[in-house]
Amino acid sequence: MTLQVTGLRKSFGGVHALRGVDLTIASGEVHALLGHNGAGKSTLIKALGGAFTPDGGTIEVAGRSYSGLSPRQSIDAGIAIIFQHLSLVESLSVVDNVFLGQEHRRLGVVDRGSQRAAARALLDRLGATCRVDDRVGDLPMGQRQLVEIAKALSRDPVVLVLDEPTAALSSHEIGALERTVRALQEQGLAICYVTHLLGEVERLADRMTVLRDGQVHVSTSLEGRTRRDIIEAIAEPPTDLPPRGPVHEADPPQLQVSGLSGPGIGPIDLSVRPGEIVGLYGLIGSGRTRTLEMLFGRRPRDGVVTVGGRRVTRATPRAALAAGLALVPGDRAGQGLFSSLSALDNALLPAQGVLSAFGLRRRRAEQQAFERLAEALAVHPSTPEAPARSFSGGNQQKLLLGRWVNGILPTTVLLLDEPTQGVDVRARHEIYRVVRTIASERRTAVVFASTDPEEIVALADRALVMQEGRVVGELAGAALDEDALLHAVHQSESDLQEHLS
Amino acid sequence: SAPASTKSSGDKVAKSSTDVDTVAWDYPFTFLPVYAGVAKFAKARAKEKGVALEQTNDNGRPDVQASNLDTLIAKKVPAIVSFPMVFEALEAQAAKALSAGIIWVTYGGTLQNQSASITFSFEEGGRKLGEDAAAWAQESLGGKGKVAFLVDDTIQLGRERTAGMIDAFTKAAPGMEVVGREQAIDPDTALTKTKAILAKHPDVNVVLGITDGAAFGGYKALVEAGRAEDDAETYVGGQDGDLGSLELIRKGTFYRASAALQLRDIGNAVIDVPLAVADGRSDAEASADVPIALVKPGDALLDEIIAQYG
Amino acid sequence: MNASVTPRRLARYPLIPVIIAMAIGFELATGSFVGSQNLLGIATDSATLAIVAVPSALLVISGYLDLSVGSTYALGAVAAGWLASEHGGGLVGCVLLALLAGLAVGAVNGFLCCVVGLSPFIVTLGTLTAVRGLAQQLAPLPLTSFGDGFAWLGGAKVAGLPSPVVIAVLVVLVAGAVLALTPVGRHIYAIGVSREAAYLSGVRVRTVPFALFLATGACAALAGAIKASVLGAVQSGTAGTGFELAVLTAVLVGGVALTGGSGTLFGVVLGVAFLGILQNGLTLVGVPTFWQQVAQGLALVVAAGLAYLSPRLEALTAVRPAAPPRPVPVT
Amino acid sequence: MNASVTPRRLARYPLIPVIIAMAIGFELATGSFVGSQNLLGIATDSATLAIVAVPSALLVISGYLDLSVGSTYALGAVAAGWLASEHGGGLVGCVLLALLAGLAVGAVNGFLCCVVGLSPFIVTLGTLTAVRGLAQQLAPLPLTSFGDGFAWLGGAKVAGLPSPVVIAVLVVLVAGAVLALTPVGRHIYAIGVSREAAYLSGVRVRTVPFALFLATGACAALAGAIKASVLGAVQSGTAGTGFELAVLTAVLVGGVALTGGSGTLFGVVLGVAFLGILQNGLTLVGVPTFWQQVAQGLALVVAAGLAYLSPRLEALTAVRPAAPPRPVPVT
Ligand SMILES: Nc1ncnc2c1ncn2[C@@H]1O[C@H](COP(=O)(O)OP(=O)(O)OP(=O)(O)O)[C@@H](O)[C@H]1O
Ligand SMILES: Nc1ncnc2c1ncn2[C@@H]1O[C@H](COP(=O)(O)OP(=O)(O)OP(=O)(O)O)[C@@H](O)[C@H]1O
Ligand SMILES: [Mg+2]
Ligand SMILES: [Mg+2]
Repeated sequence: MTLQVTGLRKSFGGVHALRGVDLTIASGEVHALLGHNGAGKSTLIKALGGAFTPDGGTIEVAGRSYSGLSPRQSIDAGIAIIFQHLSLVESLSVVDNVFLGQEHRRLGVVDRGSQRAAARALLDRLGATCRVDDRVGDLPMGQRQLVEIAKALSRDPVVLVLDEPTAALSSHEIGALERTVRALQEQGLAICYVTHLLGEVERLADRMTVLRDGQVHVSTSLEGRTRRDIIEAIAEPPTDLPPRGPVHEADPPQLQVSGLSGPGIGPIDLSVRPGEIVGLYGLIGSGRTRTLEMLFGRRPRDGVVTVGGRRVTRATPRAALAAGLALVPGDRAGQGLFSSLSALDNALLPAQGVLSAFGLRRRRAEQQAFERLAEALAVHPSTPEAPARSFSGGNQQKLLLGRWVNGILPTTVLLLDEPTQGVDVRARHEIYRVVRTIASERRTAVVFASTDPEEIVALADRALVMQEGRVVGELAGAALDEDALLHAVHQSESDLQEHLS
Repeated sequence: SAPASTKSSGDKVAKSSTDVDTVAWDYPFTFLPVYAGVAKFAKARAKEKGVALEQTNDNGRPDVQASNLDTLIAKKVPAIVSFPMVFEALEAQAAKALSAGIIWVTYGGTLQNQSASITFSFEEGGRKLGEDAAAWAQESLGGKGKVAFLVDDTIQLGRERTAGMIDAFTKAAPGMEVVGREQAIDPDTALTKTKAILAKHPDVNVVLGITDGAAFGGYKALVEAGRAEDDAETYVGGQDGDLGSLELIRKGTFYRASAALQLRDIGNAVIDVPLAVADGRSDAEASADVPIALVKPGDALLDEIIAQYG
Repeated sequence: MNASVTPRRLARYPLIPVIIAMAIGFELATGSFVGSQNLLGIATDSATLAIVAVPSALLVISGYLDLSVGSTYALGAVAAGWLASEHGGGLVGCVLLALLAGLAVGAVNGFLCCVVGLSPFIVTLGTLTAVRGLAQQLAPLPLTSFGDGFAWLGGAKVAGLPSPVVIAVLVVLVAGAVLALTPVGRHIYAIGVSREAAYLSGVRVRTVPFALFLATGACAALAGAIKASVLGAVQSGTAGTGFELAVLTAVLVGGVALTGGSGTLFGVVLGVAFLGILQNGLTLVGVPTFWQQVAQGLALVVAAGLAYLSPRLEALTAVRPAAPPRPVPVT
Repeated sequence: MNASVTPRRLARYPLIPVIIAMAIGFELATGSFVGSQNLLGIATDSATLAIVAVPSALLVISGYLDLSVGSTYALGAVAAGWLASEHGGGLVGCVLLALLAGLAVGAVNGFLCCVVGLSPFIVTLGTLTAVRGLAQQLAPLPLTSFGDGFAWLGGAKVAGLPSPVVIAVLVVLVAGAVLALTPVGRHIYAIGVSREAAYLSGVRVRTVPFALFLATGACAALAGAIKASVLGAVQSGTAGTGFELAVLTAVLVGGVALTGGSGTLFGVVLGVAFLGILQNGLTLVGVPTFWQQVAQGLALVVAAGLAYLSPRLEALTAVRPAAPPRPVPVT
């Protein structure tokens, strides 16, 4: 056994993140580590990487047993980890990041030549297009993720752990990553793979271990298992989504965009009716985020944006909000959440002004609004004073949704960027349900961007395919399925298959 | 416990010097070397007289000084000797102290409310130095040459010294060209500023400092610029009577004079004046005026002050 | 504010036991610490610090910083003192002129830091230097002989309390109300936690800190004017020197993080009290000058240690969060 | 380092044109700015600032901060001066004693900030106060009359250059080599950007900043000893007062971000030069004291403005990044 974790325990204050977890991964095996948000997957992985010392249990790597590891011990033992929240240093170059802490030295001095060559080789193998001297902070998320993977591989590991490595990757890059994982598996590495995307589990994994609330719920071979089996192991099976609301052709468009353009974007024309859900699909870097941000006034723009028949002249978030537009940004940590503020503050910050009387906040009204919202969106825990950072990813996302759809603010057009990134299968389903309900009951027009074709198909009434900042195709009704979406952005089906196999 | 403390204050009012067991000396410029010099003698005198000497830490801030005095008054120390950063600002504290039965001795000047004072004229020190330098310039340079002043415009005593020094010099040596007037009280700053002045006027003849520290820095700058240590056409002078400066004067360098405070006399006065007040002396009888003497090479006083540093 | 002393509150504000310990220690050592005259003296002396530390704390919570307060204090003192001594200005005129001067400095800082977006540290270090020069240029000589009107500002008693204390209490109450009761209070925290997220939520991320710069400038100048009135004299070269560090120390020791987004006004008031009591106690005990400095330095280190311990103690005393719902197992 | 002046380099270091403009302006105004004596004088005076600003900059890049340098400077001066004047200490002894004193302060700061994890701002503000008190306690009276051995430290000429300048150049070169060539240099940046990421990468996130605290302490004390040797005197109460702010100003004006993770030593050297030239020029021109302060304050604001413009200018002069690979369209 290359990696054997026995009885691992860890608690943070009163939260028991791990309650005696066992995990065994043999060399040459791809082992999927699954579980709902907050199940303890990342905690387990951080213990392997030496981010903290476990409260109890042992970690055995390549025959040696540890009760706790420092990062250096972990690296020396041959564990390489791709952390969920990237452990890259933004202001350093790609090559400096890849070799951070493990620099090639000659006479005590960094051997740049050798590092650059090695980094180039690794990046090529992963299909990364960035250059070794690029600042990591300037790279799009997908490339950063590949740098992170290159960094892990540069250490010649015996155990490779990937914590949601594909959350920010496009299907093209996912294909390259999956091929790399296969190759490493054949070289005899023990691979632990964490993901919420079950397609990846089916394609890659040999075995799976499912955590629930810090305990192992199931550990089994994947031989002969169906997707439904996997979902049921992770959480209770989701109920069906509410039906799509009707979209009336007669309604005047709620959001009307013409000639929207900016650096590298557009011109884009777009019209969304009340109650309609439009998905923006494209590869990473195709300009979906920038389009949404321009609509919301976060970036300067040219062109005409009309909401409910009235033109939004100033390109600022305040003007957009006043007009009824709202954006749930894709970068939850950087642009959305106030991590140290309470759940109530996070959900109601812009509504507090509306709820207040004579310039003073009305606590009772806020409490009630929060209770209503927590119930409608099934936010858990529903404690208003808990800091947002103590919520799981899915619940954080619900707080951000609730910031705009709480019945207090006049949101008529909801813009969502990657609304379920890093969210577990159940919470994802709940978010779909919430978005559907908002659209059908409140007649809100919704535009969302996603990299996951499954998500577009599940949620959108109509999909726009984006490429290089423009809309290059439109799919709706029966024509909207995953194959068609993939087809629209990739050269051909066979090309895609080649990527995936 | 408030009434108790009022009662004890009644007991504490000094009827004679034997009732004064503590003298609180409040000196705001604790970063100046003069402070340590006076403190040394005051401590020795306090020991001699069997009283405790307490000191404050005002950090050169008038509001902190006022706070600390409030504290001393609340504590009912029997005697306070205070050097006001701004004299008018402490009238209230002085009055409060007096009405609490505390002996208040003003240091470095006088207040309306006080038991007595210890004075030494800052203006006079500056004037003596200015006059001496001017006389030297008339004699050695024929009244023609360049002078730079290292001054202090930030605090009252600095401004008085500055005014005395510059007025006396320019009046007595009107032919001298003033090529610099820079803020500097410590050697470090003075070195930098004098060097800059020398870059433009390499032939500066006279550098007068608001403190001996400043003049010392000016002296160093001249030496660094290649001036011989005993150059006949150069005059540097300062104020306070710091040991390093006095030694340069004794050595016969162009550091020619210092308006020296008599540290021992002042230090003794810090203890003696409040004790005299306690023994019933009036303001006029108890107060001490310590003259500032300009010390120059060959003066007996020069050796005496150097010896005081021990 | 709930005033009961719970373990959780003690963990959150570890300065409380420290202040109590200091008070007991100084009382035992000197017998004259506890006493209305001494305590009122501490309060009066600390009032100006509190008046400036409070708006400064809001500024730090919102992620900014104002170092120029030491010189704005001097400018306010000079402005009020000049009007009072040279033109016989009365209470209202002097206070208004000081506030105007403070608002002007605040507006410059606010414009450069919030609107243009320059580094608050460097900008306000710059205005600290420049405004000091200006104040000295305006009033090179000490200003004295103020009329009775202006003397009232610092010398009056309201309900038995000295007016500086009353003003400080008002400042604390107003700022506390803004922070706790108004939406802007939440915006101040939100901007400090994540300016970007606040911007995207429609918060006025320029206006709010700009207003706090104005408030800080105005309060600093007011504090200067109050002290000028108390002392009856102003010296532009020394008034408020080093005050900016005292203010920042009170704010940080009071548990406000320099990185923004966290801290409470109650903590800041404790920080001010801590510094005031320390200064008073050291003088009371009669610690020699240089050792007082050493002690003050060590006290800061201790305060840093407390700030470090506080969240750890809080975690220990935390109410256990409810366990997350367990999904019903299927298999 | 490539010394050619490209538009990109100018955009990155906007202090270069400013310094050139200042030099031309001061030369035109006084006719005595450019001249080997004056320039060498500026270099000598700025040398001590550079010696401390360089390790301080590394500390700030790694996300920490040392405010205690002003007092460590005094302690170093007192230690060396005491040995030289009271015990006839020679060059080596004096320098070693000063370094030892500086290392001791650095070790205390480093232990509290890096190992225990207290706030560097409060801790080093505390040691700033405490160490000043210690230095004054150790040497209340000025120290003078040093022997020739110790005088050599500040007064010698090496290859025609004054020894302080030579030492400063050595410090810059060593620190520059560490930063640019060694793994530790990368680690310093990495810790400053993300201590967590660096830790997980196996970087010694305690040892490296601890070593930088030691280096800063040692360099501050060495700078104090050098200045003591140059002056031939030490005043413990005034030596290095306000030096911590001068150092921080040089570091920040030189383009190092207070948030850590960015900045270059070349920028810091420019920052030191900027301050030195400004001080020298204002004195040369004979600007009155108070206006000098105003000008220095404004210069800081201008420097903040330049730091703000720099990345924007850089973006304009940037070599266009290669276009991302175009996916071949299907439809
Ligand atoms: N540093 C921490 N302090 C306090 N609680 C923590 C900390 N890290 C994790 N937790 C808690 O531990 C539990 C497990 O979190 P963990 O990040 O391991 O979940 P996960 O399975 O990786 O979830 P996800 O799929 O959302 O990434 C959660 O309840 C989380 O809130
Ligand atoms: N062609 C371009 N012109 C200008 N900026 C670009 C261009 N391509 C990428 N960028 C920059 O890349 C960053 C965003 O890249 P990212 O790939 O994360 O989002 P996006 O381009 O909106 O694509 P998507 O959200 O569809 O993945 C922006 O900061 C943008 O400035
Ligand atoms: Mg996770
Ligand atoms: Mg995107």
